[in-house]
Order: sequence, then structure tokens, then C-alpha cells
Amino acid sequence: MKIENLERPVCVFPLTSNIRKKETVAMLLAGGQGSRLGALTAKMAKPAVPFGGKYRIIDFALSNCSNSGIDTLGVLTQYQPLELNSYIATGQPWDLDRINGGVYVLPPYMSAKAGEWYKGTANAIFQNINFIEQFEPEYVVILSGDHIYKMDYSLMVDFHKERGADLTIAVQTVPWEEAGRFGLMVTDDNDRIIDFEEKPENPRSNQASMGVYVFKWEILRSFLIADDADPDSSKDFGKNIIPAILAAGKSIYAYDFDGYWKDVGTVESLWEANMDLLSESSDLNLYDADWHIYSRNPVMPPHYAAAGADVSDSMITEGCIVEGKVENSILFAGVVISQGAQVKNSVIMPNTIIGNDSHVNYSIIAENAIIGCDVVFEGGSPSCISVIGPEAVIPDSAVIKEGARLSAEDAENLFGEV
Amino acid sequence: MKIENLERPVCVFPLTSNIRKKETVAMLLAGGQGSRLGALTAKMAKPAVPFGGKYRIIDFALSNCSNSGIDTLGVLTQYQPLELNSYIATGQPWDLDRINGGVYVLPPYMSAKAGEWYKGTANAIFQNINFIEQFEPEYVVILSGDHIYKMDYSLMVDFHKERGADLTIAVQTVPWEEAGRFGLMVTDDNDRIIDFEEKPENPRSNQASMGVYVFKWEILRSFLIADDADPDSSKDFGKNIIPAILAAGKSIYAYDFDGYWKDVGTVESLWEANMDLLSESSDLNLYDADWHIYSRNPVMPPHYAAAGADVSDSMITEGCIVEGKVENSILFAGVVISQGAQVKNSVIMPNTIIGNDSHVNYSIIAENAIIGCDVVFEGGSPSCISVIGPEAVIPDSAVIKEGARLSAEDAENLFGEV
Amino acid sequence: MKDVFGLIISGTEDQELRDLTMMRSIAAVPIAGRYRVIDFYLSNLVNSGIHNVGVITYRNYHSLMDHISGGVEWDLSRKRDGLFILPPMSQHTNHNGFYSGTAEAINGVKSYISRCAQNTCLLHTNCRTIFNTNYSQAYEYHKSSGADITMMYGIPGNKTEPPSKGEAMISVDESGAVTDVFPGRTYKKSDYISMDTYFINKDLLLRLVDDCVMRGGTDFIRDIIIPSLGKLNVKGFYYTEPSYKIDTLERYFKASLAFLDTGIRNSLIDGSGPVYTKVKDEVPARYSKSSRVANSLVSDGCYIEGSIENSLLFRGVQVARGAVIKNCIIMQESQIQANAVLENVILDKKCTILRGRRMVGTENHPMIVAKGSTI
Amino acid sequence: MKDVFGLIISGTEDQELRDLTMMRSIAAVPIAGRYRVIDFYLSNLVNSGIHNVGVITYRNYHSLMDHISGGVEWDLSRKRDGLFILPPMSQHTNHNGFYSGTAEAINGVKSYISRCAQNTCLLHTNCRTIFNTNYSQAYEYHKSSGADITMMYGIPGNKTEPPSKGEAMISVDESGAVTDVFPGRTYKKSDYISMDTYFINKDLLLRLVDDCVMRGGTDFIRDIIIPSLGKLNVKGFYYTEPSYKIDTLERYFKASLAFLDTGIRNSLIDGSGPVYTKVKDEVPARYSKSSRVANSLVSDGCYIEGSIENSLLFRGVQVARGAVIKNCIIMQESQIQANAVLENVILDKKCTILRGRRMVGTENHPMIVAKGSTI
Repeated sequence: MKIENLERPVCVFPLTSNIRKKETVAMLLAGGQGSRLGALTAKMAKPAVPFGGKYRIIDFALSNCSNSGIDTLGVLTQYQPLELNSYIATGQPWDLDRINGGVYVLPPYMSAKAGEWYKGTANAIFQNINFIEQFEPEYVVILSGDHIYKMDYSLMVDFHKERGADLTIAVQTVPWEEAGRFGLMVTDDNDRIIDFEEKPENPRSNQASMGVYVFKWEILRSFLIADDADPDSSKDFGKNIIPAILAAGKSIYAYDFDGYWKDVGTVESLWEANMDLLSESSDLNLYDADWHIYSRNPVMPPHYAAAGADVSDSMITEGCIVEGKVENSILFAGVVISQGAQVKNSVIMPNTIIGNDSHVNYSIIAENAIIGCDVVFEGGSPSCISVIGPEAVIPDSAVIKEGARLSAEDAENLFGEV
Repeated sequence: MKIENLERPVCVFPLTSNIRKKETVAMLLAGGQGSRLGALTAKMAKPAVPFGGKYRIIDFALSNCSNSGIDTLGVLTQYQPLELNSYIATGQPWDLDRINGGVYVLPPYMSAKAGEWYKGTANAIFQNINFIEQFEPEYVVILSGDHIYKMDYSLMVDFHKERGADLTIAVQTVPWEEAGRFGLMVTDDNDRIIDFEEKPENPRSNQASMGVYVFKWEILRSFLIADDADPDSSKDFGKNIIPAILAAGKSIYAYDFDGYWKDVGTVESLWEANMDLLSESSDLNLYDADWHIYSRNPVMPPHYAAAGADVSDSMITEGCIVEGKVENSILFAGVVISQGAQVKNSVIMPNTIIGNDSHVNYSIIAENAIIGCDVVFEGGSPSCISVIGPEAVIPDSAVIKEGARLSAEDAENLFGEV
Repeated sequence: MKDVFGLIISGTEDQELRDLTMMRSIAAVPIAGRYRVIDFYLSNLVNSGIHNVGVITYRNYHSLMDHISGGVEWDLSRKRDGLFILPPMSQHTNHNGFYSGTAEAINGVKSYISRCAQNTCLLHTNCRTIFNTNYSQAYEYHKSSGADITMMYGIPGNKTEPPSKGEAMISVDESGAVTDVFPGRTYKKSDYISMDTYFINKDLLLRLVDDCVMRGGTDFIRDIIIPSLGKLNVKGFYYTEPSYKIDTLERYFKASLAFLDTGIRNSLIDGSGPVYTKVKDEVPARYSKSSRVANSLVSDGCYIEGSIENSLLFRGVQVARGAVIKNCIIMQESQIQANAVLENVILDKKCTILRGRRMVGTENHPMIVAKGSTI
Repeated sequence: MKDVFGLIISGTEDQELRDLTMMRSIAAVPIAGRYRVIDFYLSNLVNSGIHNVGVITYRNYHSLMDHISGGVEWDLSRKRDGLFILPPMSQHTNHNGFYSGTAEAINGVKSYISRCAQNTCLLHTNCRTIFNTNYSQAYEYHKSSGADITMMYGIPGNKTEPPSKGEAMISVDESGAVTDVFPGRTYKKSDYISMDTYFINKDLLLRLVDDCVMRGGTDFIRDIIIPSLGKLNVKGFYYTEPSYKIDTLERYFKASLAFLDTGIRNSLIDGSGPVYTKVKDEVPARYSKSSRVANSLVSDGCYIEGSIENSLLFRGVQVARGAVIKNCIIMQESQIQANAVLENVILDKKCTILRGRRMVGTENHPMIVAKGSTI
């Protein structure tokens, strides 16, 4: 006998699980701080920010994966991952607790040589090449955890296969006047991307990248390795990997997506996306039985609307108690709107209390905050939203200026300890 | 109404889970590289190293927690956590997939200010104070993930409560001649610790610390915070926290544990602990129905012993194929012992193949290795164990010197690519 | 409570609840806007630290099994112990699979009982009481009093009504010993009503049940408890917290509406620990411009355009513009079309009330509409 | 296979397996050293990408439910779809809960079938074949041939024996159409044996079953398939991979021993995908100094001091010093005491063979010892 004739027995699996080959693996970038959301992301990563009464931003990407039949994905975390870790946990709420595949949270780690933080979106994937390799995928889908949209990735993968593309980038047609804010794809008549412009002054295209990519894994792998060796690279998909693939003459296609899609990177866009849920005309429909958006929620009793409650044009979820008036607003679990309080055009995150006779308008109030009695939120408008951070306490009779942004510490400094 | 009268509704839970108060929380230190295990820990943390045919080292601490009724624990990882993450996953094999509590893997993370690796055992706990606080525990048990032992922590917590201790340290009585290798506790007649010596030349005690601590959480918390502020501290339990608590005159008790306990920090001690499973006289009993050691294993068929097999005094698990001779050895899942091969006094880790007519003796061969045909392992003894690393390939007719330590790369350099 | 396991008989002939128990056992009846009756039983056990629970199923147990199977929501999905669904038939019965009485039900699951690692059984012979408790006090009493059997009894919240036919009332002497157990409708010797909840040693239970079945007995109270009075040490533990019987339709209706009281609701839903139930993926409740709501409990998935008062809406209920709902219990996924009027009505799951229809019951005789009806 | 759901009838009257099916349905019979028969069925479905599976239970389904409940091991613990255990009784039957034939069994779970999101049913009318396959080819054939019903048929590995009484044989013409279905023991028109596996449109299945039951029919083959021949487009799909019938004790014995052949074992355990089963926490098998083992499959938890040859040992079997086991199937947790001799014996679970006892069967008539016996 010779060594080359030795054979492993059948049914031999890797140590920890029955991992089998997967055609498609998704990698979800969820490490961003989302610093433009200020106090809302002081203690949690942006994808963990609550949205729409009982969801978090990342629920959309996770539910999209689940509904698209992509059952194997890595979630790349780095900034304040505790909340996100325990939120995702086994992936059960998204039906992603698969034995063969499922969802894996991937923080940065220390190897025999050194420990390295993720230095950029591309570096985060690079550091997890081994994770991806164990599934021997043909295709890798790269997603971002901070967009609100419902998208069937499997259709995009099909498109990618049909075109035999090396890389497919999902694009949205945006109004020409706004195009300059985006990364834009210049395509030929066959949807093939011939050029790429990052926030140009004079746009040649109005097809904006959604940050959703499908790669042939072997192509992505080789470009990640080459990019890592380049000391001048900032290890970013948009700045380095995609330009390099384009320059190498690989076939890159644009996949046009015309559904609802919103980057909730600013307070105003986050507020707007929440309000879109209350709009009859919005494309953002959560009632679609074929495309459930899943989330993890503790069990609470139904919400209670007291005898004097006045509720219109709003979404209210479990555990809330409404004694006052709620108009055109979204209340998350466990929120209390006390007697005489008026909440309009606002988003009130979990377990927050609005005291008696307080008037809240055009605001996002984060979780576990306490707004005292007779507090007044002045003015405000869709382009000027006030934010009260998690755990903040606003004393009785305080006046919150329009567009104020107050973390718990700010509030304490401003009003003293209550 | 005033703000101080505002009340949250009942049944309001934290966002992600129905977390309720826990009397005792355990924190398991699993971040160590275990560099003295060489090639065995090149790609996985020491607690993930396979042990005893179908276990990993960490199974003992995890099973102890589960069997002790401690259902809430954090596992602190840092070095090569991927294997450990997917191994622990939901905690289901150890019955630790609890809704209220359960097992959490806690890697280092980046906060708004900065990202920090765990700088020492104490720093690892310090960085996770928030994690512990959410359970409002009375007691925190600190464990290490790299010892082989069966211990009912609940009895130690009871002892801690009865004594009203601030800190209780589990100790083993060791032979006086070996005492100098350990951290030793000097106690008075009431088991109260009056002094602590780290590896002294002239031991005053033979009670060695097992690295298992029960703290009053408020005490530990305050000492962790003080220690973190000290720039000269090395942030270590043994070097900093315990001496500081002792110096502060807090009540520290020694809890005497006289069961089997082994630190498998060296190749020889790891081999020895494995062999203890084959010894009739050893205290390490895996057949105890009241104290199951749980592990995660893929489903494989029963092992197959061929017509010419010769097996004695050995443990063999699922998925193995035995055609040759196996004596006083432990075979992990999916191992193949080809015709004519002889394996004695050895530990063969998962999915490794021993080629025809090869003779293996006094060795630990890691997972996924291939030992060719007619390979000879020379000599060896309990104090001189050979190690072949994961994925290593040893060509036909190679001779492995006694006590050799070869990683896959070493083997390739030595023998050339096969 | 390490040494206690729970055993729940999830239903017997519960005729008094009429249409609500036609298609399901009483344990699976929806209650309080988003729960099922058994949620209270399971949560009480789990919150008391009991992690081994057997549920004996009855005739139509599809909906019960759908609801509890796996036990994850109650943290009863475990390798050791956990939740066991015990089908009503067993290799030990010679019948066609159904038990006719509570003693027979227990007899059918003797092999489960024998296998339990715990020595004390906390037995619920029915699921017709809504209460929220931690059993540790009662268990301490059971142990310290040296009782063979401890029965929990109390005065339910809806005590102004006379006892119902199927109810067991008990008399207790000064030492706490149970002196008599008698049916509610016969004669009145005390105000104390059995909570159908017992602590009993496992081996004693097995022996009593064996003995009872051998003599042709079928009922736990009639054929086991009553004959034991005076012979065994049977103690009563007085339960002081609020509890509500739901053993008749009227009581079910009143107990449901009691949840609108914030004090009662809080004590029943989180008095000694939270009530857990199965989580569904529903969108938050949505109110339109034209909606009105007062003194009501509304679950996720509801879409309210009409007017609601003093009512409980389970998940996914639609109330169209102009519809008026007052003193009603509207179960999952029912639809109330435009301008329909409902007062003192219980709608079971998936009912449809057509445009402009009007149904009015009275407080003491609510109307009930069977599952899936279109009116 | 997105549009396919699986439906498994887990047992009927399987008298031929005698003691093995006294206490359990055939689906729960232990096989191949660590599996249960249903593991093969579930794994085949899951490995083919089918994630919605209903299992119709039969009389004694405790052990089946213990084994599969939750479905985690087969990755069938899902929010959408997953594994559904369908108790033998249903609100739609008027009987005392048991079905007497396969058509009746399906009739009892019509509500499950109607609720399935998938349009094609992959129906197993029995669990008496061991095979490892991916159904995608058969399904492609079903779709492309335009068949109303596609029956899988083949020539099982133990083909040298004559067909058994309960077996259905089929004739197929050149176009692939099934021309006849006839019982194995009557007359011989072909060598093709039905795999009891069908592809059929969900609505057609419901219609055929309705129609059958209305006319008093009970059996899927006799009362649905045979009357449909010539009227509906019933096609046969020829299955070429190895398969083993286990519908008689002799066949069960031979199929079990076939697993000792490495080629056969590999193809049955990992031919088109791995066979999943419930994981138990067992210590690796332990051999002592005095043990001897040849051509055997040995599971974890075994403790071997004696001698084993040509045998399959399930988990937790103890073989004491001097005991000799040859051509045997020893199920879970059985104990063979010192110097006992067993040859051509099937020991069911938890049997004890006392010191020095001797039991010898023959290859064609193995002895069988019922669960829990002490000999």
C-alpha cells in the first residue's frame, strides 16, 4: 500500500458540525458604528438600532437572507457587538438556526501571529477567508446590515449566473439631482459596468450602488489576497476591491432593483423610513405574507389603551400603555404614554416613558429613557428631528429645543441629575 | 404628576431576551493560546483541543456548569475563537441553550472610545462587567477552560455562602515535593486563607489553587475597577486581584476539592490525562450517569472493526475503521487504522489516517493528519511523547524520532511535499 | 423545587365552555388577548424552578400540541427533563385511547411518572383556573406539615357567583387538615374552592392510582382523594393571591374582561413571574386616522379603523371603518367588516362578521361564535 | 425540490416483523447499529432539499415521537415548514382514532396536506425499505413525463428471495407507464417491486383520497392506485441504487448484516448524503485487554470484554468476559453476561442474557428476544 491510496471513511465530518458544501454564502457587514446617528449608536452598532416598532435595522438583511433561501451567512461585527450578539444568538427568529449552515457572528480575533481589528470592509472579509472556505461556495454575497429594504437575493444570484459575471452589483435608479451623493455605475446596453464613480460632481449615471454584491468566490478571494498585500490600500470594497476588479477587465454587471431601499445613515433618514411605515403610499410593506420580516422579541402582554386614550395613524406594539394621545407615531414595546401626554410624528423606542402632559413632536426617543411631566419638545420638522439617547432622563417642565440631540450624559449635564 | 411617580409597566424586559436576575453567574476563561501544546494549538485555543475520544477540554468545565445547575455563563475568547465559537454555538449539547440565561461567547470588542484586546484574565472580566451586571448576580464563579475535572460548583458556592466569604478559592492538596510548581494557599484552622505564595522555593503549604474562584460580585467588581486604574498592574487574577483582596483584609476561604483534577498544559500531561481514561484505577470516570460529560459530535456510523482487527484496552468512537492493531490507545471519530498498522499507547485525533504497516507508539497525532505506510515512530515513553500536528502528512517509510514535535509545515519542510 | 416535577391534565369533558372546547382542550383556549390557558400553568411551574413537566393530552390536542410542542418558549426544551407531551393513549390502557376521568388519565402515563427523577409530583387535575404564583411557599408547607397530599384551595376573584357544577369545594379544620371535599352545586359548607392543584409523593400517587383503577375508579377526587380523607394526611394550603375560574362560558367572559383592570392584569401576567407564550411574527398593531380605542387590550397584527371599547383583541384582528366593538373578546385573525356592531360577544378564531351585521349579547350571557364562522 | 413536501405513513399492521413492531411502528425499528428506520426516510427527504415533512403516527408511537420530535437532528426544526408529527386521530375521522389502511391514514391528515405551501406530495406509504437517495432525478422525471402519479420501483438488494406477502410488485410498459400492480405472493409477472414511494399532485391526492374514503376504500394501492391505472397517467421511475426490504424478520436480519459490507454500508449511509439520527451522549466504546472483535459494527457506550464476530452492537451494549457473539444484532443497552453464547440472534433493547446461557438461531431463522427480556 502507498499513501496515495489511503482513503478516509465516508461520513466523516468536520469536528464541530456536519458542514456540507454550499453554493452561496452571504457575508453581512455589521461592524459599523454609524456615528451620524449619535446617541442612538453610542452603545450599540448601527445594525442593532431599533426600527419600525418591533424590529432592528439588521432584521431586514437577515430576513432577506432567510426568505431568499440563503441559509449560511457570517455577520461581521466589531463595534459594540454585545447587543448584536445576543440579538442574533442562534438565528432562530429568522429561521437561520440551521444544522448545516446557519448564521455565525464573526468578531475580530487573535491568531498565533497577532490580533487584528477589521481595518476596512474588505479586510473584514479577508480575515474570514477560512470561514468562507469551509463551505466551498461558488458565490459569495456581500451585504450591509444597515439598509431598510426587502430584496430577493436569489434572483440577483440567478442574474449573476445567467450573465456568467465575476461580480454583480445591485443598483437603484436615483433622481439625477441626488446622484452625486452616491457611488454610481456607468453601464453599457447589456448592463455591463464599464465605469464606476464615487460621489462625482458631474454624474455620468444615476444608477447608485446599494452596497449589495454577488461575487464569484474565486475572484473575490484572489482580489482580497492581492489587496491585503497592498500597504496603500484602505481595504475597502468601494475604494479598492471594485476598482481593482474593474481595472482587471473582469465582467461586472449591474442588477437593477426597483423596490423600496433606504440607507438610514442619518437621524432624518431613520425617522423618514419609520414614517414610511405609516404612509399608505409607501412601498415598504410589512404585511407581505410571502416576505415576512422576522425579529426577536420578548413576550409581553397586548398593549393597553386606557379609557382616555386617543390613538390615530400610528403603530403600537406589545407591552405599551397608552393613556394620552398618539398621532402619526411609532411606539416600541413597553412604552408608556401617560395621561395628558401628546406624542406626534415621533418614534419612541422600547421601555421609554413619556410623562403626564408632556408634548413630544418630531422626535426619536431611544430606549429606556424617561421624559418627565410637562416637558415640551419645541417645533421640529421632517428635516429637523430631535433625538434623546438611551437611558436619558429629562426632568419635569424641561424644554427641548427643536433638533436637539441629547445623550443621557448631555441631559444630565444640561439639566442636572434628576 | 411628577417624574418620580412615573412607572414602567410590568412585564417589561430588556430588548433581546427575558433576562431575569441570576444568583450565580460563571465566567469561563477560554482565551489562552496554550503555547506549550505547540502544533496542537496553532489553529485553535487550548480549551478546544480534542480529548478522550469524543470530547474537547472545555467540555469538562461546560458540563460541570450544567450539572451544577449554573445555567448562565460567559465564555471569554480571544485566541483563534472560530473553532470554539462554532463548537459552543447555542450551548445545546450542554443543556445551556436557556432562554433565561444560557451560554454567551464573549470576544474582545470595540467601544466608542477604542477597541481593546483582553490584557489579562482580570481585564477580560473587567471588560465584560456590563455583561455580568445585566443578571444582577450575588456571586460570580471564575473558571478556567483548560482543566480536566468533574466538580460540583454548587457545593463550593454553598460553602462560600455558609462562610459568608468575599472570595473562595478551590484548592487541591498536592505532594509536598511538587508544591513549588503551584500557586499555594496558606490557611488557618478555619480554612481561611492568610497568605498566598506563587511558585515558592520553600513552600509553606501544599494546597494548590485550582484556578476556580467564587467571588461576591460586589467585591470582585470593585477590585476589578480599582485594578484597571492601576497602570502597573498586569491585570491578572493570581498576580493582582487576589493579592489585593488579601491585602485589603477581606475574608478569603480555601475550598478543598479532592477529586480528579489535571491541568493539561503540556503534551505529556495531556497524554497522561487521556491514558487515565484507560486506567481501571483512575478517578476520572466518564460513566457516571449523574455527572455526564457532554460534547458536540456529528452523527457518524458505528465504528467498524474488520475481520483482521486486533483491539485491546482502548477507546474507539464512531466513524472509525480499524483493520490493524490498536492497544492502549484512544481513537477519535473518523480515524482509520489500516491493515497491518499497529497503534500503541497513543491518542489519534479525528479523521486521521494511519497507513498500512505503520507503527505508532507514545504519540499524539492531531486531527486530519495522514500517516503514510510503513512509517515508524521510534521509542518514546510517557515522559517523551511525539506530536504530529493537524493536517500534517507523513510520507511512506518515514521515521519519526521519539519525542518529535511536527506541525504540518515542519513535516513538509522535513520530508518535502507528498 | 429541585425535587418536584409537574403533571398537567390538559382537559376532560369541559362541556360548560361549549364551542370554545369543541375543537380544543381547555388548556388550549385563548385568553387575555394573546395567551392560551396552559401558558399560565407552564409559566407558574417554570417560574417556581420546576423543569420537568408532563402534559397529558386529551381528544383534540392538535392545537395544544401546535402551541406547546418543543417547549422552547417556557425554557422547557432541555436534554435532561423538559416538556413531555403525553398522548392520551398508552400501551397500558386497554381502552380505545381516551381516558374518561382524571385518575384514568394519570394511570395512562404511569411510565412517565416512574421515570421522573424527582420524587414529588405537583399535579394539576384540570386547567380551569387562571392564576400567577410561585409554588415554593406551598411546597414548603407540604414538606414541613408532613402531609401525604397537599391540596391548594382559595377563593377565586369571581367569587360573587355561586360555585359551578363541576367545581370541588373543600372544608379544612384548624390544623389545616382537609375534612371534606364536595361538589359545588350540592350544599354549602365552606367558601373554599379547590385549585385542582396537589402536591403528592410520586410513589404514593402511583400506588393510589393503581389501587383506584383496579377497583374500577376513574376520578381523582371522587375515587382517590375522598376515600383518603381521614386515612392519609391530606392538608390544605390556602392560596391568597387572585385567581379566576374559567370553567363556564360566563366565567371565562368575566375573567377575560378582568384583564382590562391594570391591577388585576399586572398581578396575573407578572405577579410572581412573567407568563410566557409562543411568539408569532406579527407587525405592530396599526391604527388608522379614523380609529377609536378605549379601555382595551390590543395585540400585534391588528389593524384598527373602527371603534373599540372594553374589549380584548387577539393578534391579527381587523376592525374596519365604522365598526363598533364593545365588551367583546375577539380571537385571532377574525375580521369585523365595516359598520358591523358587536356587544358582549366572544368571537372564536378566524370568524368574519359581515358588513353592517349586529350582534348583541348580555354581560351574563355573552354570545359566542364558533371558530371560522361567517356571520 | 422547492415545490415538494414529504408525507410518511410510519406504520400499519406490520405483523411480519413480530416482536420488533409490538411496541413500536416499523419506522422506529432500530437498524444498522445506531439508526432508526425513519432516519433513512427523513435524511433522504432533507438531502433532496425537502424541508416540509409530515409523519403520520400509528398505534404505539411513543418511541417514534421520542426519536423524531422537534426534528432538530434532520434540520427540520423550522419556523416555516419543518417536521410535523400527525397523530393518528383527527377531527375528521369518526373512528376510535386508528386508521386501518394507508388511504384512511392520509384521509386523517387532509388538513395538514391542504395547508402545505408546496404543490407536489412525495408520499411514502410505508417505511419498509432501507435506501439512500436524492429524489431530484425522480422528481424531474415526474415533471417532464407529465405523470399524474409517479411510482418509484426497483429490485432490492435482497432480491434472491421470493417477494413477501405484503409487497406490491409492478409491471411497466416501454413508455414507462405502470400497467399493473399486484401482490408479491400471487403470481409473477415482473421482478419490479414498488418502493412504496410516490410523487403526486397535492390536489389530486386530496381528491383521490376523498373519493376513495367515500366509497368505503381504505388502502392506497388497492383502492386508489389500481383503479387509476389506465385512467390517470401513472408512471414508474426505476430506482437503480441499492435498497433493502425489511418487511419480514428474515429480511430485516439479512439487511442488517449487509451493513457489515463496507461498500454496501457506505452507499446506504452516505450514498447520496449522510443519514442523520438523534445524538446521544455516550462514552466511546471501550475494549478491555481480553476483548476480541472481527467484522463488526460497534457503537459508542459499548463495553467489550468478550468476543464479537459478524455482529452489530447498538449503543451501550455490555459484553462480559468469555461471552461469544456471532452473527447477532444486539440492540441498545442489552447486557451479555460472562460466557454466554449467542449466534444468529436478534436481541431487542435492554435485554439481559445471563451468565453462561446459550442461544443459537439459524441464518434464515434468527431467534428474536423481545425488549427487556431476561434469558
